[in-house]
Amino acid sequence: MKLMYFAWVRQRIGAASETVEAPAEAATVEGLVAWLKTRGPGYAEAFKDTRAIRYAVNQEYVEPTHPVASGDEVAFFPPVTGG
Amino acid sequence: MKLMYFAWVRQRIGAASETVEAPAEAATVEGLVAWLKTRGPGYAEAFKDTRAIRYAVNQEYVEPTHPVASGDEVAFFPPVTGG
Amino acid sequence: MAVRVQEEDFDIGRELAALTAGNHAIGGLGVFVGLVRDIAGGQSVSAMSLEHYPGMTERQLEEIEREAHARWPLDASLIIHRVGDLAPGDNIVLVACASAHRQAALDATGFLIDWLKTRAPFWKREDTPDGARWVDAREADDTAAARWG
Amino acid sequence: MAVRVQEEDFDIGRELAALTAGNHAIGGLGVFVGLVRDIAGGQSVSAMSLEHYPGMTERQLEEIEREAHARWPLDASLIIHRVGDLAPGDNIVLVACASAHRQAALDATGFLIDWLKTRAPFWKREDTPDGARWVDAREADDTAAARWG
Repeated sequence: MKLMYFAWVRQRIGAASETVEAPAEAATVEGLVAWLKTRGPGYAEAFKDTRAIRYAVNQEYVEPTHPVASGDEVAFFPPVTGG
Repeated sequence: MKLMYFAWVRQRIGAASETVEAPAEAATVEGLVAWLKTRGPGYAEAFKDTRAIRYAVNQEYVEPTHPVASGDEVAFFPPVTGG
Repeated sequence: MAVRVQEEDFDIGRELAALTAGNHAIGGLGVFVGLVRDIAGGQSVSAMSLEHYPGMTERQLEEIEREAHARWPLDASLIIHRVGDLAPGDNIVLVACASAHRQAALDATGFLIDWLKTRAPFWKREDTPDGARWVDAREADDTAAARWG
Repeated sequence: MAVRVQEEDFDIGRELAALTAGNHAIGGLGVFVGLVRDIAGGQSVSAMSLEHYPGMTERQLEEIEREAHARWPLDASLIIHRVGDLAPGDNIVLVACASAHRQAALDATGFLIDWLKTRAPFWKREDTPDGARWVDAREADDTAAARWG
């Protein structure tokens, strides 16, 4: 599974992307977040307020309850501010 | 008094502008129109439906009841269609 | 604030660059360009001619522009309207408003073109296969202008 | 319909000319240009950097553009958004919609920029005297997007 981080999520985690093998219990976006928070203080800091995070699976916006599978591209980022 | 005609009002009257000495009873825009209609068939044709005519005195829109005086510039034209 | 009535075409890129140049408080620029269509009211149009009322036109455009500045916090605005003989595809009018915020810029642009269409003394005559005809004012334009109160 | 994400600046005049060229059914062109302001949230901004999500950005912009074409009768549309390092006064985004009628062109332009601001994955970082900061999303942008239903 490919994970991508943008803006301050990227900065707090200290990586733009990574390829992980998530455990079986991380079967949804929110399950994935719960697992990521255990991986280090940068992750914990990035995900401490998930109301400020938006999620995309395979480049489409999804809710936290959306399922994730091993071939997916899952992205985490703050609300967008372009334009 | 200077009179100005635009678009099909101008074409029906056959003049873009003229300087007239209006009679005393033509003391308002509508009085002026009533007098102009007596001046020939082109005028009668131009002013036969006054709902289709707009008026300006000294380059500001006015109602038909607006007074006119000898030094005024009075314009007659259809509803505008620019833009 | 600037208003121009002219026979010549205008260079949109150059006009917009000049409008925002040097003012870094501007965050948004709203623009409307009106062009000559080759069909109107179901009939093909081969040419158009625009008549206006010199003097009153500029006064009305300036008044409309002042009203826009009174209603929205604008940094700059521009109205250019062509007169004379035009062909399908030609530019007719350029309206542009610059503001710190996009909503003000876009709303003021819509307001300017709606008011211009019902108040500025221009008249269009179109050449069609049935001959030349004066364009009728559209009720929809009055409705569009009226929504600004 | 066209969407571009690029580091280079865009030439507004050239882009708009290309958008309407040869289509004489177009009567109105609505345009919005977003620019980098030198002040934001009361603080001076000396530079800005725009990050995005390559791939998803283009998908979202294309989806937003398709939605605009489904809602309004548009002849042409264009979205260009810059990324990378920008300075105050620089162009950020160009949105343009061409239609037979002005209201469709202007409404679709407002719709595109409102939806882009809440859905397209771009993030702004501003350099201020207190250091660099990520720009916070504005509730006003959600409200603006929501009015389109």
